[in-house]
Amino acid sequence: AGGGGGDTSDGAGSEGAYTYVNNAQSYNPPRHDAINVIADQFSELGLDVGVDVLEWGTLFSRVSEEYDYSFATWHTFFVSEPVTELNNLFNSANTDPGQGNYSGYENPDLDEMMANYLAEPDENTRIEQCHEIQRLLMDEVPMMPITQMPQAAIYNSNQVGNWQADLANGFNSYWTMINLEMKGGENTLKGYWPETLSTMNVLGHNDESKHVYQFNMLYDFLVQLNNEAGPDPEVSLATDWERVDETTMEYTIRTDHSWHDGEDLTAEDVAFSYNYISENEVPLYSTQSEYIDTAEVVDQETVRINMAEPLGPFNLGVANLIPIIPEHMWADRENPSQQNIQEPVGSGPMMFEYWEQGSEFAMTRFDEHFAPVSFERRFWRVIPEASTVWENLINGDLNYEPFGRIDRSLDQNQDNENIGTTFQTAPTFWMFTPNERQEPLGDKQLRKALVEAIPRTPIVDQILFGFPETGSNIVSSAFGDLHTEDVTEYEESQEAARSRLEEAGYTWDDNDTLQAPSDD
Amino acid sequence: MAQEEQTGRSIFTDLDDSSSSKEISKWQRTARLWRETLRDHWGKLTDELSVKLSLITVAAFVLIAIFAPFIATHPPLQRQYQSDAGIIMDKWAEPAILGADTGYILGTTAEGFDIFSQLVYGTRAALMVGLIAAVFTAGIGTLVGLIAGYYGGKVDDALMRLVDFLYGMPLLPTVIVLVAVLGPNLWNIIFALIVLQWRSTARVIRSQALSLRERPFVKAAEVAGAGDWHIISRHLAPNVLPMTFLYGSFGIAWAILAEAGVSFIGLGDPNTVSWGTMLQASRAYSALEFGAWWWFVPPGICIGLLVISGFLIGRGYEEITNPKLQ
Amino acid sequence: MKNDVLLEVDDLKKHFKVNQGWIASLMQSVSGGEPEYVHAVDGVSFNLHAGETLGLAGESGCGKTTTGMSLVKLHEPTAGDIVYNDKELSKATDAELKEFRQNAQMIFQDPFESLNPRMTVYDIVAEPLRIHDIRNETARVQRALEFAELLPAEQYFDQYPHELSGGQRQRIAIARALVLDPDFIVADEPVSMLDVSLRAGVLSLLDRMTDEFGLSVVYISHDLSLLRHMCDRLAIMYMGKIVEKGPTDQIIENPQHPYTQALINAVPVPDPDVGRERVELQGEVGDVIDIPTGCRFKARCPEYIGDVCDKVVPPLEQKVNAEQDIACHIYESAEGYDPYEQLADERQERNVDASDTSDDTESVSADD
Amino acid sequence: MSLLEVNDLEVYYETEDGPAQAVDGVSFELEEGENLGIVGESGCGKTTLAKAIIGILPDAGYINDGSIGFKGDDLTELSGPERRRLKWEEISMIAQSAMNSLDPVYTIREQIVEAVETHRPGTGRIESDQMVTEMFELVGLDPDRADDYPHQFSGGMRQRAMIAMALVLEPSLMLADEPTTALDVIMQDQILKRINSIQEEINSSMLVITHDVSVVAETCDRVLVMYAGKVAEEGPVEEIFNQPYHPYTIGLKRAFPNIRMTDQDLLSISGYPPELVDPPQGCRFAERCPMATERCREEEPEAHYVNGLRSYCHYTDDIDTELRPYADDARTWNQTAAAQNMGGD
Amino acid sequence: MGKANFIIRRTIQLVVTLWAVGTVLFGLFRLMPGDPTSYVVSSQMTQEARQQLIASYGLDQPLHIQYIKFLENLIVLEFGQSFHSNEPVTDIIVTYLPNTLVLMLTAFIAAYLIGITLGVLSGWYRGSRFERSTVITALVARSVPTFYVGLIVLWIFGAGLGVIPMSGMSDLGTGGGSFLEMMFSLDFLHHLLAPALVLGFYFMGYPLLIMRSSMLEVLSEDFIDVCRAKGLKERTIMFKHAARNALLPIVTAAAIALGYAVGGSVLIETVFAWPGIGREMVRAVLRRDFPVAQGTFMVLATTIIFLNFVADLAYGYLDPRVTYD
Ligand SMILES: Nc1ncnc2c1ncn2[C@@H]1O[C@H](COP(=O)(O)OP(=O)(O)OP(=O)(O)O)[C@@H](O)[C@H]1O
Ligand SMILES: Nc1ncnc2c1ncn2[C@@H]1O[C@H](COP(=O)(O)OP(=O)(O)OP(=O)(O)O)[C@@H](O)[C@H]1O
Ligand SMILES: [Mg+2]
Ligand SMILES: [Mg+2]
Repeated sequence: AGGGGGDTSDGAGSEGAYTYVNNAQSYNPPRHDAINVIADQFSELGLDVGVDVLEWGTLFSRVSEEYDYSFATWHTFFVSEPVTELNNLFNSANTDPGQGNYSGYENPDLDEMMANYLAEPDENTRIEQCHEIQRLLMDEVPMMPITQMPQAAIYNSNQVGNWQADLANGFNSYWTMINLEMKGGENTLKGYWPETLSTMNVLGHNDESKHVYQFNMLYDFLVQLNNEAGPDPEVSLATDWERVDETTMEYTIRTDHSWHDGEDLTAEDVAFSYNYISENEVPLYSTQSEYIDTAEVVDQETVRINMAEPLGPFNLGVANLIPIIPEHMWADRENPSQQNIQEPVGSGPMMFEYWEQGSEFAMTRFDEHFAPVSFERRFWRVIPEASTVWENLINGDLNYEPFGRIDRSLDQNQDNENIGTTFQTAPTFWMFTPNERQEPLGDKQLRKALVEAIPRTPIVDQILFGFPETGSNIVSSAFGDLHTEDVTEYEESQEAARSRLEEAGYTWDDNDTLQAPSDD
Repeated sequence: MAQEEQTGRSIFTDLDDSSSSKEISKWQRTARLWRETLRDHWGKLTDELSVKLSLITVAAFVLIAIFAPFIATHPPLQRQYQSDAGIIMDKWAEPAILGADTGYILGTTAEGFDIFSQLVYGTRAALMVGLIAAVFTAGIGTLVGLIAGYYGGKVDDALMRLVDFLYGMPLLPTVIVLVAVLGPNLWNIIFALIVLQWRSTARVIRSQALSLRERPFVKAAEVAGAGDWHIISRHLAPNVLPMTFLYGSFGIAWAILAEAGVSFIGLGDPNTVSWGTMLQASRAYSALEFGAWWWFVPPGICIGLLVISGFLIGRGYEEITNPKLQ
Repeated sequence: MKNDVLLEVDDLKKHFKVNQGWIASLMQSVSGGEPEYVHAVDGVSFNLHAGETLGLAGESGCGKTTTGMSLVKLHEPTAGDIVYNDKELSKATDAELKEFRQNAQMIFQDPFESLNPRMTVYDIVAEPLRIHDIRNETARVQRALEFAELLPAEQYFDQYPHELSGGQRQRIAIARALVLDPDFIVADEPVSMLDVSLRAGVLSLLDRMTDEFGLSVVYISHDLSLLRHMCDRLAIMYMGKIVEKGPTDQIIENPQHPYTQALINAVPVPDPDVGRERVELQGEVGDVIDIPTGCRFKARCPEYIGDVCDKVVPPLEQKVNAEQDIACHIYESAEGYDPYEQLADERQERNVDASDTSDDTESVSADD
Repeated sequence: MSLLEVNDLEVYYETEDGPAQAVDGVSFELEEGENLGIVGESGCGKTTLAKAIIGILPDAGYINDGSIGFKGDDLTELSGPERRRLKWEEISMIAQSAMNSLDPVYTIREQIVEAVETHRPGTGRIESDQMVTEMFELVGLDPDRADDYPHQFSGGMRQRAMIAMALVLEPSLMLADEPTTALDVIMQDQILKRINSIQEEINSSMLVITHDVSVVAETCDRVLVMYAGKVAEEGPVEEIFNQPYHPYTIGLKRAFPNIRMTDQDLLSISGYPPELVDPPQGCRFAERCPMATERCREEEPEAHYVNGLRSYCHYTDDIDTELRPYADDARTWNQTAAAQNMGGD
Repeated sequence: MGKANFIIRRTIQLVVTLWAVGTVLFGLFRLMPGDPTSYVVSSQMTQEARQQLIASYGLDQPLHIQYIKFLENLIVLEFGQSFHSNEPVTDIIVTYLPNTLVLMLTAFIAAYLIGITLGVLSGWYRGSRFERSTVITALVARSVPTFYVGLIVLWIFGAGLGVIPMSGMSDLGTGGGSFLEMMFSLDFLHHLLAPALVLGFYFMGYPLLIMRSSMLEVLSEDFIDVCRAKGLKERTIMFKHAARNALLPIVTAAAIALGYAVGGSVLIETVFAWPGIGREMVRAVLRRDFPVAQGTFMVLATTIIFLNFVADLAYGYLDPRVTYD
């Protein structure tokens, strides 16, 4: 069986007809392990699979640009709006290198369905359309969620409580933070991350969670979501909004708000932020910029945003994501994404305190904020050694675990008297993606068989200690109404896979190697 | 020989220059020269107890490496399945030596690999890295050192600038970059180590060659008309051999340490089990935190043992080659 | 004198470049400086006759070894030439050079260093034969060892140098030198490292060598007592030049050059009854990089006679008697050379120079 | 009372095969102002003897028996600090390879001053500098160069600096171990001359160790010939050179060429000195002596006093009468040489 | 050849070597598989935005233009901006290098002081039990990887006994002060202790062994005999003469070893979560952040080359025999 030999491998990576690309063990041990397990099962099924362990950058470009892979698995985050993401992943127009549709799945019907959805202003219609899309995708399986990763709040229960997650950012969200309750006289929220932040530039980061989680607190956004994934004017910069027509939104802004440096935050700033980001083609917000034409100040408290093309879920897809930046700081800056910002000035509930690169990042409470947090400071420590985190967490040097690492330590420590945990289904998953550009992976039946061969339950139970759910639908139940249970279900069994393949005309040769039907 | 006839006086005149009945074969003698040199060194080496113990340790590891398939109880990268369910892994089996009823001498890793078998197979990787890197670093270093030292001048200058340049390259970072470029596998690690490590051997051998070149016995060969290669191979090489061995045995130690370091950062060969990758895995899965010392400790001990053996052999060698230390 | 000249050394010079790295050379060539040289041998001429033993004597560092090494082509001469068999070696073909190599051998000072410690005696002695592809190796090796009084020869075949005493080693070095049946041998202090009790043996072997082989020997040593014992003729060197040469007895009994006199005077005598008049030679050998003008010995010379010594290099020529060549201005030349003429010439030149560049009083004429 | 009285001294070295008897029962006396030369082949124990006297035997070496009387004290009985006080103050040395006997990282001045300060702690800087200057002048070195490092000196200059250092405390005994061996004739001549004249000046005694008999002939009053750890012969220099009684002395003397004598054949003493770990019984020279008899091989010779000489040969008394012509003939020695070579080893 | 000349020469050599290191590095990074932008871009980024990004880093230009640019920048010690943080690489180096240096130098200096002293003693008392045990300790110290010892120390003293902090250079949440302030705080020393000890233990072996054999060589020199004959005290001979001479080979060895140490800092930095330049370099390499990788690597290389240079100068100072040719 595959994976069976330090002795047999010649060290040069895969030799097989199929290549399963894997991340390095140190990068993510359980996933590394899971991929090896799946590859074993594929071998069992008669596929000649080799596992290529690549360091993350190489892996990413092998898959998303070179398409030099057979199977890929990583952690995919669907943030806030599933179809925007699905459109990015499966639209037939997106199959060029780097464009997002790396699986190479092409289906004009699906393209049309997604286009309709995105242009549809009516929420209920959208829900229906979304269900359709899910059904189609889960039957065609261009991509299959292996596990539905939960979001986990892991914290020192003596020091902090009331963890409420939001859909996109889980327990690191704005909503969570403004609702936290500190206990036992503690007034600092103490977290960690395995590696250092890269930048303090809200327009120049790479969208990794570690950055998003900071900038969500440092900056305000026109619209903020509550734990129902609904835009909540109570806690947003905009106290009201109105869809003027298909391509126009108007937002009413708080007028009593100010920046961390004391300057007033005005409608001018909001309009500036939108115009500046779209005019400068800030790469990070390029998807959003496509929908922004111009933003203009209507009056002191009203900003109008003109879309370049109609976007139904504008609040979720754009207004919730574009940070509002101070004009007085940014107006003179050219090439915003490459600015080296040392002390960011925002207007969010936390303000910058210090950033010791490689060691620690700290923010303090911005007392003037309309949705204040209950702790005075929040710092993140860089701690690469996972084992030391738990030590700190239990003795209270740290009081929450933002990374949400699901591993044996969590399993063993979750019952500790000092530790509290809260879980919530999230729209993120480990996916299984076959490369349809490689024959015969374009064959739906083969894909289905492979999905059946994936031991989802053992992976969840054994490798992830039962924390996640097994994957069943690409649109997670976390999306509430947008999710439907009514999709094709797949057995987990070699037998099912084998008989499906037999039915589809596949055969096995003397070495038990799978042979595609000779004649299509 | 014109002069000979003139004076007519030579003790060799009566020898028939064409007869060659009882000649001793050149190759036989060359072979013997090397054999004697090696035996001589070997004899001196094994005089010291610590060296003897080290040699035995290394020999034991070599045997383990060779017979790994017979010693190991399982393939090192084979997940240990539970019998009935087929795809369910055995979760973190405790070691049998601690009385656990699992059948795995040192238990299994978090991924379900048999630790004992990994340890056994890891010997192969360690020895491969150590020996190959050592042979090549010492070999290349010796060759370059001899050539630079013997020819001197521009050749020397060019080669020594190369060595200077290599001395400017920080070891571990360079290996990391090379491995990142070439891809994480054992051969690339070995290659990267060799690329850098021959520098010190070359430097030392060069200075030896420089002084040997001026020694009268080399001059005598030169006077007799010996060619460059003849002098390098028959006069210089055998005399720098102790240094080559010395650096070779240190090279084993360094290479193994470096491989462990590179693996520890996560650039080890994922398809090969080495002690370094074992350590890295045990750390990735926080073995220490859970008190699974049977996963974390044995590879470290093996590394230490093999490395210290390398050092001891090297040191023993140093003592015999440098009489002042005796 | 009969024309049995084996080797003719003609104004041999060997200069060593003072060692520099490439950057230094580069900088030097940029700044236009001259590289510096050690003038180890600086114009030496003599003939070596067949069957004679020529002694080279002089203080440490005067260039004896360098001369000897140049004779056996261990150094490429900087200038001058060696004529062997009527052929100038610098123009010799490869085949001629190979023949020369067979006929020129050298014995070195240090018996502990002159044998490869990793080779057996047999291999050491046989090596030259192999290089020159001479048949009958074993018999020749045996013969050579026997000649060197290493008996029975076979017993030594498989021994390593470290198993032998200094005297035996030096005998092996001699055997190695002889095995090719050479015409001449350069012996550089062959016994100075040997214990007293062993010296005589090696010396008598060297004696037999000249007698029985008809070999010519260049014997290098600073021990004049030994040279007197061994040599037919002597050449005394000082700072890369020969200052006096002639038949041994004549030079020892009747030295002419002040340096030779001092040298011979300094030799201790193993006889408490013989009192020596001890004229101590002051100072030390001068700088061989920046060699002084005129006579090189002038600074230490008890007979210094002024300007002419300062300015004019004394040529080595016949002076007091027919067989002794001397390089010193205090004797009148028998060949008609007048150093004062040259001195006058130089003065004139200097004056011309001075008038040309009247403000540059620093300019001193170069001496060669 | 003599300045130095060595009595039956035995100095052994610990080796793997047992003790090497490097000095084995050596006795001699040295009067004040007298120069004693010690000659002998390499390895006969000359340096060991000197080291034992000054008290710097290496770890492996130890005095097995005997005494070293110095100005009435037995040096072998003194405690460490007492012994140390005598060093350099009373007994100084010029080491075998003076070229390497100076610490390369300190200036000559520092090294000389160090000796002064160690033994005369009160000495001021100016005073000790003055002493350095004096000594430099005495040995014929330019005092301005006292602040040079040893490597900046030539071999001869280093040797003189070494002598300056040895003299600085005006010791009553100086041990000069091969003071000129590494030097060429001219340098050797300069040094020997220096040593002689200085000695006259400060009237110290000296032990000159060398294997070169001409050096002894020129510098010493008396000579001690050593062979394989034992005394072979001892006596005034003239007697030893004119009419030695021990065959070894005869051989040794004749092994040196003499620039003044051309017709003399050199002779070589064949063979090697015996092993010192387990020396043969009887006369140690017997194996190499062309005149040895059974008795020589079995019975250790006693001291014979003849003609002012002390000679350890059974046939001392017969030499003059019968053996001398035989011993003086080079052929006698060379025949044995050939025979030994034939016989192999 | 004078000292000034020597320094000029070595400086030229240093520059040439650095150029070579830089060039090789440039080549290597361009050969690396994977796309440098893959880390910078978010999955939502459009293709044009991506191209624009690549262009803004100059990665779309032909190699030789990039190379010339690189050289130009190298000359003014300008390594460009990080692809990730857009921070000038120089700033990044200034942030991380001191952390590494503080740790390494503390450990190194302590290790050399102790190692040299022990080496002197074990050379002096050769054959004693003391000698044997120091030598064995030194060998063991050098044979077990630092990261391994580090992890064990962390496990026992950090997690187990709780006497040493588990990570970083300061207590959690106490940052924000200046580097100097931090360096002289007790808290910092507390954090420095464990990694410095682990490193120091490892570093110590080398000088100890070298010093010992160097001592043995020196002790067989003749001048030691003369020192004894001069009646000097044993301690004076041991330290003032023997050790002083034996120190010479250590200087060169130390420079090279410090080079190795700084280069190998990544391991201990990883274990103790020490925000040093080694870790930053590895991070940059793995994330294809070329400017940072090049910059940090060059800094390490420069440090090493410079240290060798300093060692040569120090050697000249310690050994009067050295002439600068
Ligand atoms: N290979 C070389 N490179 C540079 N200089 C050299 C070289 N060989 C010899 N010299 C210099 O040339 C000069 C003459 O050296 P040489 O060895 O010929 O002297 P010597 O008369 O043999 O001295 P000694 O009696 O000490 O052996 C010396 O100053 C020496 O330093
Ligand atoms: N440290 C030592 N350990 C063991 N044996 C030694 C030691 N030093 C000297 N010997 C032995 O003691 C004997 C006498 O040595 P010593 O140095 O006194 O001789 P020497 O007469 O001075 O010889 P040379 O003329 O070569 O200087 C020799 O056989 C030597 O091998
Ligand atoms: Mg010479
Ligand atoms: Mg001696």
